[in-house]
Amino acid sequence: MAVRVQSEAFEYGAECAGFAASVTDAGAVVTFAGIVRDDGGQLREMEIEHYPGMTERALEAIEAEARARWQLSDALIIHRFGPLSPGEIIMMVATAARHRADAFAAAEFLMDFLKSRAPFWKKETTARGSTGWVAAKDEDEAALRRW
Amino acid sequence: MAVRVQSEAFEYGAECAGFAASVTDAGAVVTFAGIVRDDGGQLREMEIEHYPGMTERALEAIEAEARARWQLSDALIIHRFGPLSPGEIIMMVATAARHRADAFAAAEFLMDFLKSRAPFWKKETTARGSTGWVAAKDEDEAALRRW
Amino acid sequence: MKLRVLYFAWLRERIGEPREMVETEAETVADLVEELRAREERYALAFSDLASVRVALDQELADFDASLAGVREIAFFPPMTGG
Amino acid sequence: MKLRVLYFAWLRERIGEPREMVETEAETVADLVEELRAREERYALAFSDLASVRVALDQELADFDASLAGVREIAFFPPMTGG
Repeated sequence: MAVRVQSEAFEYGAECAGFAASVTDAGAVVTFAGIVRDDGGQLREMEIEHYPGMTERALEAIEAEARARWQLSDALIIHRFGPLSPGEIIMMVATAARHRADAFAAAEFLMDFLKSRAPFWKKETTARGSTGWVAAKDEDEAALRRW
Repeated sequence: MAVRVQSEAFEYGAECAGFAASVTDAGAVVTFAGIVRDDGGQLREMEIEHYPGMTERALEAIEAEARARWQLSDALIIHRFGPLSPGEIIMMVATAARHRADAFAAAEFLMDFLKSRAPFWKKETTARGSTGWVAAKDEDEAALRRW
Repeated sequence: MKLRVLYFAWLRERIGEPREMVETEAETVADLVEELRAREERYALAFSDLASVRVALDQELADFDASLAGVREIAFFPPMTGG
Repeated sequence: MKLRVLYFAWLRERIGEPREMVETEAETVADLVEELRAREERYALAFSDLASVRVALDQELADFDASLAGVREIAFFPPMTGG
Protein backbone atom coordinates (compact mmCIF):
# COMPACT_ATOMS: atom_id res chain seq x y z
CA MET A 1 0.00 0.00 0.00
CA ALA A 2 1.53 3.29 -1.00
CA VAL A 3 0.58 6.88 -1.72
CA ARG A 4 2.99 9.21 -3.49
CA VAL A 5 2.46 12.91 -4.24
CA GLN A 6 5.25 14.39 -6.33
CA SER A 7 6.11 17.02 -8.91
CA GLU A 8 8.50 14.74 -10.84
CA ALA A 9 7.28 12.63 -13.71
CA PHE A 10 7.02 8.90 -12.98
CA GLU A 11 7.35 5.98 -15.33
CA TYR A 12 3.87 4.61 -15.72
CA GLY A 13 4.96 1.36 -17.39
CA ALA A 14 7.66 0.67 -14.80
CA GLU A 15 5.18 1.40 -11.99
CA CYS A 16 2.63 -1.01 -13.50
CA ALA A 17 5.25 -3.73 -13.91
CA GLY A 18 6.69 -3.20 -10.43
CA PHE A 19 3.26 -3.24 -8.86
CA ALA A 20 2.18 -6.43 -10.65
CA ALA A 21 5.47 -8.16 -9.82
CA SER A 22 5.31 -7.25 -6.12
CA VAL A 23 1.82 -8.49 -5.32
CA THR A 24 1.30 -11.91 -3.86
CA ASP A 25 -1.87 -13.96 -3.88
CA ALA A 26 -3.42 -11.75 -6.55
CA GLY A 27 -5.00 -12.94 -9.77
CA ALA A 28 -6.06 -9.51 -11.00
CA VAL A 29 -4.34 -6.16 -11.35
CA VAL A 30 -6.18 -3.05 -12.54
CA THR A 31 -4.45 0.23 -13.29
CA PHE A 32 -5.80 3.62 -14.21
CA ALA A 33 -3.75 6.47 -15.67
CA GLY A 34 -4.98 10.02 -16.10
CA ILE A 35 -3.47 11.88 -19.04
CA VAL A 36 -3.47 15.62 -19.78
CA ARG A 37 -5.83 15.70 -22.76
CA ASP A 38 -4.72 17.70 -25.73
CA ASP A 39 -8.20 18.95 -26.64
CA GLY A 40 -7.38 19.63 -30.23
CA GLY A 41 -4.16 21.54 -29.66
CA GLN A 42 -5.94 24.22 -27.60
CA LEU A 43 -4.04 23.45 -24.40
CA ARG A 44 -0.51 24.67 -23.75
CA GLU A 45 -0.07 23.69 -20.11
CA MET A 46 -1.90 22.31 -17.14
CA GLU A 47 -0.80 23.37 -13.67
CA ILE A 48 -1.85 21.25 -10.72
CA GLU A 49 -2.05 22.94 -7.33
CA HIS A 50 -2.47 20.88 -4.20
CA TYR A 51 -2.61 21.19 -0.42
CA PRO A 52 0.59 19.61 0.92
CA GLY A 53 -0.11 17.56 4.00
CA MET A 54 -3.84 17.29 3.49
CA THR A 55 -3.33 15.67 0.08
CA GLU A 56 -1.39 12.74 1.53
CA ARG A 57 -3.87 12.36 4.39
CA ALA A 58 -6.85 12.40 2.03
CA LEU A 59 -5.31 9.85 -0.33
CA GLU A 60 -4.33 7.56 2.53
CA ALA A 61 -7.85 7.77 3.95
CA ILE A 62 -9.37 6.94 0.56
CA GLU A 63 -7.01 4.01 0.15
CA ALA A 64 -7.81 2.73 3.65
CA GLU A 65 -11.52 2.93 2.85
CA ALA A 66 -10.97 0.90 -0.34
CA ARG A 67 -9.07 -1.73 1.63
CA ALA A 68 -11.91 -1.91 4.15
CA ARG A 69 -14.51 -2.42 1.42
CA TRP A 70 -12.73 -4.91 -0.85
CA GLN A 71 -10.29 -7.77 -0.45
CA LEU A 72 -7.18 -6.15 -1.87
CA SER A 73 -3.71 -7.61 -2.02
CA ASP A 74 -2.26 -4.17 -2.64
CA ALA A 75 -3.05 -0.64 -3.84
CA LEU A 76 -1.01 2.26 -5.16
CA ILE A 77 -1.79 5.92 -5.79
CA ILE A 78 0.66 8.32 -7.46
CA HIS A 79 -0.39 11.91 -8.21
CA ARG A 80 1.74 14.68 -9.65
CA PHE A 81 1.49 18.41 -9.02
CA GLY A 82 3.03 21.43 -10.73
CA PRO A 83 3.13 22.21 -14.46
CA LEU A 84 2.26 19.46 -16.95
CA SER A 85 2.17 19.36 -20.74
CA PRO A 86 -0.53 17.81 -22.93
CA GLY A 87 -0.01 14.07 -23.21
CA GLU A 88 1.77 13.80 -19.86
CA ILE A 89 0.51 11.37 -17.26
CA ILE A 90 -1.01 13.22 -14.29
CA MET A 91 -1.59 10.36 -11.96
CA MET A 92 -2.23 6.65 -11.63
CA VAL A 93 -3.87 4.19 -9.33
CA ALA A 94 -3.32 0.44 -9.23
CA THR A 95 -5.20 -2.25 -7.36
CA ALA A 96 -4.54 -5.97 -6.96
CA ALA A 97 -6.97 -8.60 -5.74
CA ARG A 98 -7.65 -12.31 -5.96
CA HIS A 99 -10.65 -11.65 -8.18
CA ARG A 100 -11.12 -9.09 -10.91
CA ALA A 101 -14.42 -7.69 -9.65
CA ASP A 102 -12.71 -6.44 -6.47
CA ALA A 103 -9.76 -4.98 -8.34
CA PHE A 104 -12.02 -3.13 -10.80
CA ALA A 105 -14.41 -1.83 -8.15
CA ALA A 106 -11.62 -0.63 -5.88
CA ALA A 107 -9.84 1.17 -8.74
CA GLU A 108 -13.04 2.97 -9.74
CA PHE A 109 -13.75 3.84 -6.13
CA LEU A 110 -10.25 5.26 -5.66
CA MET A 111 -10.66 7.39 -8.78
CA ASP A 112 -14.12 8.65 -7.87
CA PHE A 113 -13.04 9.71 -4.40
CA LEU A 114 -9.69 11.06 -5.47
CA LYS A 115 -11.41 13.26 -8.10
CA SER A 116 -13.72 15.01 -5.66
CA ARG A 117 -12.20 14.52 -2.21
CA ALA A 118 -8.45 14.92 -2.59
CA PRO A 119 -7.26 18.56 -2.60
CA PHE A 120 -6.00 19.03 -6.14
CA TRP A 121 -6.99 21.84 -8.51
CA LYS A 122 -6.23 22.10 -12.20
CA LYS A 123 -5.50 25.33 -14.02
CA GLU A 124 -5.28 25.35 -17.79
CA THR A 125 -3.31 27.72 -19.99
CA THR A 126 -4.44 27.68 -23.61
CA ALA A 127 -2.25 28.04 -26.67
CA ARG A 128 -3.39 31.67 -26.83
CA GLY A 129 -2.24 32.31 -23.28
CA SER A 130 -5.54 32.61 -21.45
CA THR A 131 -5.84 30.76 -18.18
CA GLY A 132 -8.71 29.26 -16.24
CA TRP A 133 -9.39 26.90 -13.39
CA VAL A 134 -11.02 23.62 -14.40
CA ALA A 135 -14.53 23.50 -12.94
CA ALA A 136 -15.65 20.47 -10.95
CA LYS A 137 -18.17 18.37 -12.83
CA ASP A 138 -21.58 17.47 -11.44
CA GLU A 139 -21.04 13.97 -12.81
CA ASP A 140 -17.92 13.57 -10.64
CA GLU A 141 -19.87 14.46 -7.53
CA ALA A 142 -22.67 12.15 -8.67
CA ALA A 143 -20.17 9.32 -9.17
CA LEU A 144 -19.52 9.28 -5.40
CA ARG A 145 -23.10 8.43 -4.60
CA ARG A 146 -22.95 4.96 -6.11
CA TRP A 147 -20.53 3.73 -3.44
CA MET B 1 -6.89 -1.48 -31.83
CA ALA B 2 -5.03 -4.74 -31.57
CA VAL B 3 -5.52 -8.36 -30.54
CA ARG B 4 -2.54 -10.63 -29.93
CA VAL B 5 -2.66 -14.33 -29.06
CA GLN B 6 0.77 -15.74 -28.32
CA SER B 7 2.68 -18.35 -26.35
CA GLU B 8 5.61 -16.03 -25.57
CA ALA B 9 5.64 -13.92 -22.45
CA PHE B 10 5.04 -10.21 -22.98
CA GLU B 11 6.28 -7.26 -20.98
CA TYR B 12 3.23 -5.98 -19.16
CA GLY B 13 4.86 -2.69 -18.09
CA ALA B 14 6.22 -1.95 -21.55
CA GLU B 15 2.82 -2.75 -23.09
CA CYS B 16 1.08 -0.39 -20.64
CA ALA B 17 3.57 2.40 -21.35
CA GLY B 18 3.45 1.90 -25.10
CA PHE B 19 -0.34 1.85 -25.11
CA ALA B 20 -0.63 5.03 -23.03
CA ALA B 21 1.98 6.80 -25.15
CA SER B 22 0.33 5.88 -28.44
CA VAL B 23 -3.22 7.05 -27.73
CA THR B 24 -4.36 10.46 -28.83
CA ASP B 25 -7.28 12.45 -27.46
CA ALA B 26 -7.54 10.22 -24.40
CA GLY B 27 -7.66 11.39 -20.80
CA ALA B 28 -8.04 7.95 -19.26
CA VAL B 29 -6.26 4.63 -19.67
CA VAL B 30 -7.38 1.50 -17.84
CA THR B 31 -5.43 -1.75 -17.89
CA PHE B 32 -6.20 -5.17 -16.51
CA ALA B 33 -3.68 -7.97 -16.05
CA GLY B 34 -4.55 -11.54 -15.18
CA ILE B 35 -1.93 -13.36 -13.13
CA VAL B 36 -1.55 -17.10 -12.47
CA ARG B 37 -2.45 -17.21 -8.78
CA ASP B 38 -0.15 -19.17 -6.57
CA ASP B 39 -2.94 -20.50 -4.30
CA GLY B 40 -0.67 -21.14 -1.36
CA GLY B 41 2.05 -22.97 -3.23
CA GLN B 42 -0.37 -25.70 -4.39
CA LEU B 43 0.01 -24.92 -8.08
CA ARG B 44 2.97 -26.05 -10.14
CA GLU B 45 1.84 -25.08 -13.63
CA MET B 46 -1.10 -23.76 -15.57
CA GLU B 47 -1.52 -24.81 -19.19
CA ILE B 48 -3.74 -22.72 -21.41
CA GLU B 49 -5.28 -24.42 -24.41
CA HIS B 50 -7.00 -22.38 -27.09
CA TYR B 51 -8.69 -22.72 -30.48
CA PRO B 52 -6.38 -21.08 -33.02
CA GLY B 53 -8.32 -19.03 -35.50
CA MET B 54 -11.52 -18.85 -33.50
CA THR B 55 -9.67 -17.21 -30.59
CA GLU B 56 -8.56 -14.24 -32.69
CA ARG B 57 -12.02 -13.93 -34.28
CA ALA B 58 -13.74 -14.00 -30.89
CA LEU B 59 -11.41 -11.42 -29.37
CA GLU B 60 -11.76 -9.12 -32.37
CA ALA B 61 -15.54 -9.40 -32.20
CA ILE B 62 -15.53 -8.60 -28.47
CA GLU B 63 -13.27 -5.62 -29.07
CA ALA B 64 -15.47 -4.37 -31.92
CA GLU B 65 -18.50 -4.66 -29.63
CA ALA B 66 -16.74 -2.60 -26.96
CA ARG B 67 -15.86 0.07 -29.52
CA ALA B 68 -19.49 0.19 -30.64
CA ARG B 69 -20.73 0.65 -27.08
CA TRP B 70 -18.23 3.18 -25.74
CA GLN B 71 -16.24 6.09 -27.10
CA LEU B 72 -12.79 4.53 -27.10
CA SER B 73 -9.59 6.06 -28.41
CA ASP B 74 -7.96 2.66 -28.48
CA ALA B 75 -8.09 -0.88 -27.07
CA LEU B 76 -5.64 -3.74 -26.74
CA ILE B 77 -6.01 -7.42 -25.85
CA ILE B 78 -3.05 -9.76 -25.36
CA HIS B 79 -3.61 -13.37 -24.25
CA ARG B 80 -1.03 -16.09 -23.85
CA PHE B 81 -1.44 -19.83 -24.34
CA GLY B 82 0.72 -22.80 -23.43
CA PRO B 83 2.37 -23.58 -20.09
CA LEU B 84 2.57 -20.83 -17.45
CA SER B 85 4.05 -20.74 -13.97
CA PRO B 86 2.49 -19.21 -10.83
CA GLY B 87 3.01 -15.46 -10.79
CA GLU B 88 3.23 -15.18 -14.58
CA ILE B 89 0.94 -12.78 -16.41
CA ILE B 90 -1.63 -14.68 -18.47
CA MET B 91 -3.19 -11.81 -20.35
CA MET B 92 -3.98 -8.13 -20.35
CA VAL B 93 -6.47 -5.71 -21.74
CA ALA B 94 -6.09 -1.96 -22.04
CA THR B 95 -8.63 0.70 -22.98
CA ALA B 96 -8.27 4.42 -23.59
CA ALA B 97 -11.04 7.00 -23.68
CA ARG B 98 -11.63 10.70 -23.17
CA HIS B 99 -13.43 9.98 -19.91
CA ARG B 100 -12.68 7.44 -17.23
CA ALA B 101 -16.17 5.96 -17.03
CA ASP B 102 -15.92 4.74 -20.63
CA ALA B 103 -12.42 3.34 -20.15
CA PHE B 104 -13.42 1.45 -16.99
CA ALA B 105 -16.68 0.10 -18.41
CA ALA B 106 -15.05 -1.05 -21.64
CA ALA B 107 -12.20 -2.80 -19.80
CA GLU B 108 -14.65 -4.67 -17.55
CA PHE B 109 -16.79 -5.56 -20.54
CA LEU B 110 -13.77 -6.91 -22.45
CA MET B 111 -12.81 -9.03 -19.44
CA ASP B 112 -16.31 -10.38 -18.82
CA PHE B 113 -16.75 -11.42 -22.44
CA LEU B 114 -13.23 -12.70 -22.88
CA LYS B 115 -13.65 -14.93 -19.79
CA SER B 116 -16.73 -16.73 -21.03
CA ARG B 117 -16.81 -16.22 -24.81
CA ALA B 118 -13.23 -16.55 -26.03
CA PRO B 119 -12.08 -20.16 -26.53
CA PHE B 120 -9.45 -20.60 -23.84
CA TRP B 121 -9.30 -23.41 -21.30
CA LYS B 122 -7.09 -23.65 -18.26
CA LYS B 123 -5.58 -26.85 -16.93
CA GLU B 124 -3.83 -26.87 -13.58
CA THR B 125 -1.08 -29.17 -12.40
CA THR B 126 -0.61 -29.15 -8.65
CA ALA B 127 2.67 -29.45 -6.78
CA ARG B 128 1.77 -33.11 -6.17
CA GLY B 129 1.35 -33.74 -9.88
CA SER B 130 -2.41 -34.10 -10.18
CA THR B 131 -4.08 -32.28 -13.04
CA GLY B 132 -7.53 -30.85 -13.59
CA TRP B 133 -9.39 -28.50 -15.89
CA VAL B 134 -10.49 -25.28 -14.27
CA ALA B 135 -14.30 -25.21 -14.14
CA ALA B 136 -16.19 -22.21 -15.46
CA LYS B 137 -17.74 -20.15 -12.68
CA ASP B 138 -21.42 -19.31 -12.52
CA GLU B 139 -20.43 -15.78 -11.49
CA ASP B 140 -18.53 -15.35 -14.75
CA GLU B 141 -21.57 -16.29 -16.77
CA ALA B 142 -23.68 -14.03 -14.55
CA ALA B 143 -21.25 -11.15 -15.13
CA LEU B 144 -22.23 -11.11 -18.82
CA ARG B 145 -25.83 -10.33 -18.04
CA ARG B 146 -25.14 -6.87 -16.72
CA TRP B 147 -24.09 -5.59 -20.15
CA MET C 1 -21.05 -34.28 -46.25
CA LYS C 2 -17.58 -34.28 -44.76
CA LEU C 3 -17.13 -32.26 -41.58
CA ARG C 4 -13.95 -31.32 -39.80
CA VAL C 5 -14.65 -31.96 -36.12
CA LEU C 6 -12.44 -30.45 -33.40
CA TYR C 7 -12.32 -31.24 -29.68
CA PHE C 8 -10.75 -29.13 -26.94
CA ALA C 9 -9.78 -29.49 -23.29
CA TRP C 10 -11.39 -32.45 -21.51
CA LEU C 11 -13.52 -33.30 -24.56
CA ARG C 12 -10.30 -33.74 -26.50
CA GLU C 13 -8.87 -35.89 -23.71
CA ARG C 14 -11.94 -38.11 -23.41
CA ILE C 15 -12.22 -38.63 -27.16
CA GLY C 16 -8.48 -39.12 -27.44
CA GLU C 17 -7.81 -36.94 -30.45
CA PRO C 18 -7.92 -33.24 -31.22
CA ARG C 19 -9.61 -33.50 -34.62
CA GLU C 20 -11.06 -35.85 -37.17
CA MET C 21 -12.97 -35.82 -40.42
CA VAL C 22 -16.52 -37.13 -40.06
CA GLU C 23 -18.79 -38.26 -42.89
CA THR C 24 -22.34 -37.50 -41.82
CA GLU C 25 -25.83 -36.68 -43.02
CA ALA C 26 -26.75 -35.06 -39.68
CA GLU C 27 -28.91 -31.98 -40.14
CA THR C 28 -28.22 -30.32 -36.80
CA VAL C 29 -25.51 -30.25 -34.17
CA ALA C 30 -27.72 -32.37 -31.92
CA ASP C 31 -28.11 -34.99 -34.68
CA LEU C 32 -24.34 -35.16 -35.08
CA VAL C 33 -23.85 -35.54 -31.33
CA GLU C 34 -26.31 -38.47 -31.37
CA GLU C 35 -24.38 -40.15 -34.20
CA LEU C 36 -21.08 -39.72 -32.38
CA ARG C 37 -22.50 -40.97 -29.08
CA ALA C 38 -23.74 -44.13 -30.77
CA ARG C 39 -20.34 -44.78 -32.31
CA GLU C 40 -18.13 -45.62 -29.36
CA GLU C 41 -18.01 -45.49 -25.59
CA ARG C 42 -15.46 -42.63 -25.53
CA TYR C 43 -17.88 -40.40 -27.46
CA ALA C 44 -20.77 -41.37 -25.21
CA LEU C 45 -18.60 -40.42 -22.24
CA ALA C 46 -17.47 -37.11 -23.73
CA PHE C 47 -21.04 -36.12 -24.58
CA SER C 48 -22.71 -37.53 -21.45
CA ASP C 49 -23.53 -34.10 -20.04
CA LEU C 50 -24.39 -31.65 -22.80
CA ALA C 51 -24.97 -28.84 -20.28
CA SER C 52 -21.19 -28.62 -20.01
CA VAL C 53 -20.48 -28.81 -23.73
CA ARG C 54 -20.26 -25.76 -25.99
CA VAL C 55 -20.22 -25.84 -29.76
CA ALA C 56 -18.84 -23.59 -32.50
CA LEU C 57 -19.72 -23.79 -36.20
CA ASP C 58 -17.01 -22.42 -38.48
CA GLN C 59 -15.51 -20.70 -35.43
CA GLU C 60 -18.70 -18.98 -34.23
CA LEU C 61 -20.52 -20.06 -31.07
CA ALA C 62 -23.76 -21.90 -31.89
CA ASP C 63 -26.58 -23.86 -30.28
CA PHE C 64 -27.22 -27.60 -30.41
CA ASP C 65 -30.25 -27.09 -32.62
CA ALA C 66 -28.26 -25.10 -35.19
CA SER C 67 -28.27 -26.42 -38.77
CA LEU C 68 -25.11 -27.96 -40.23
CA ALA C 69 -25.97 -26.84 -43.76
CA GLY C 70 -22.87 -25.37 -45.38
CA VAL C 71 -20.75 -25.88 -42.26
CA ARG C 72 -17.17 -27.08 -42.79
CA GLU C 73 -15.76 -27.04 -39.27
CA ILE C 74 -17.47 -27.88 -36.00
CA ALA C 75 -15.81 -27.71 -32.59
CA PHE C 76 -16.88 -29.13 -29.23
CA PHE C 77 -15.44 -27.85 -25.95
CA PRO C 78 -16.24 -27.17 -22.30
CA PRO C 79 -17.34 -23.73 -21.04
CA MET C 80 -14.48 -21.32 -21.60
CA THR C 81 -12.17 -20.22 -18.80
CA GLY C 82 -9.81 -17.60 -20.23
CA GLY C 83 -8.65 -14.34 -18.72
CA MET D 1 -7.51 32.71 19.11
CA LYS D 2 -4.97 32.73 16.31
CA LEU D 3 -5.83 30.69 13.23
CA ARG D 4 -3.65 29.78 10.30
CA VAL D 5 -5.85 30.36 7.22
CA LEU D 6 -4.94 28.89 3.83
CA TYR D 7 -6.40 29.65 0.40
CA PHE D 8 -6.06 27.57 -2.74
CA ALA D 9 -6.70 27.93 -6.48
CA TRP D 10 -8.97 30.86 -7.42
CA LEU D 11 -9.66 31.68 -3.77
CA ARG D 12 -5.94 32.19 -3.34
CA GLU D 13 -5.83 34.33 -6.46
CA ARG D 14 -8.80 36.49 -5.43
CA ILE D 15 -7.49 37.03 -1.93
CA GLY D 16 -3.99 37.60 -3.23
CA GLU D 17 -2.08 35.46 -0.77
CA PRO D 18 -1.79 31.75 -0.04
CA ARG D 19 -1.92 31.99 3.76
CA GLU D 20 -2.22 34.35 6.68
CA MET D 21 -2.59 34.31 10.45
CA VAL D 22 -6.00 35.54 11.59
CA GLU D 23 -6.91 36.65 15.10
CA THR D 24 -10.57 35.83 15.63
CA GLU D 25 -13.23 34.95 18.17
CA ALA D 26 -15.44 33.29 15.52
CA GLU D 27 -17.14 30.17 16.82
CA THR D 28 -17.87 28.49 13.50
CA VAL D 29 -16.51 28.46 9.97
CA ALA D 30 -19.50 30.52 8.86
CA ASP D 31 -18.75 33.14 11.53
CA LEU D 32 -15.16 33.40 10.32
CA VAL D 33 -16.28 33.77 6.71
CA GLU D 34 -18.58 36.63 7.78
CA GLU D 35 -15.68 38.35 9.53
CA LEU D 36 -13.40 37.99 6.51
CA ARG D 37 -16.10 39.19 4.09
CA ALA D 38 -16.58 42.34 6.17
CA ARG D 39 -12.85 43.06 6.14
CA GLU D 40 -12.07 43.93 2.55
CA GLU D 41 -13.56 43.76 -0.92
CA ARG D 42 -11.20 40.97 -2.05
CA TYR D 43 -12.55 38.68 0.69
CA ALA D 44 -16.14 39.61 -0.13
CA LEU D 45 -15.39 38.68 -3.75
CA ALA D 46 -13.67 35.41 -2.86
CA PHE D 47 -16.54 34.35 -0.60
CA SER D 48 -19.39 35.71 -2.75
CA ASP D 49 -20.67 32.23 -3.69
CA LEU D 50 -20.25 29.79 -0.84
CA ALA D 51 -21.78 26.96 -2.90
CA SER D 52 -18.44 26.80 -4.72
CA VAL D 53 -16.24 27.04 -1.63
CA ARG D 54 -15.04 24.02 0.33
CA VAL D 55 -13.43 24.10 3.74
CA ALA D 56 -11.00 21.90 5.66
CA LEU D 57 -10.28 22.10 9.39
CA ASP D 58 -6.84 20.81 10.33
CA GLN D 59 -6.70 19.11 6.92
CA GLU D 60 -10.05 17.31 7.16
CA LEU D 61 -13.06 18.34 5.05
CA ALA D 62 -15.70 20.11 7.15
CA ASP D 63 -18.97 22.02 6.86
CA PHE D 64 -19.57 25.76 7.26
CA ASP D 65 -21.40 25.19 10.52
CA ALA D 66 -18.48 23.27 12.05
CA SER D 67 -17.01 24.62 15.30
CA LEU D 68 -13.57 26.22 15.29
CA ALA D 69 -12.85 25.13 18.87
CA GLY D 70 -9.33 23.71 19.05
CA VAL D 71 -8.72 24.23 15.34
CA ARG D 72 -5.27 25.48 14.32
CA GLU D 73 -5.45 25.46 10.54
CA ILE D 74 -8.38 26.25 8.27
CA ALA D 75 -8.28 26.08 4.49
CA PHE D 76 -10.68 27.45 1.87
CA PHE D 77 -10.70 26.21 -1.71
CA PRO D 78 -12.94 25.47 -4.70
CA PRO D 79 -14.40 22.01 -5.41
CA MET D 80 -11.53 19.64 -6.09
CA THR D 81 -10.56 18.57 -9.61
CA GLY D 82 -7.77 16.01 -9.30
CA GLY D 83 -7.28 12.77 -11.12
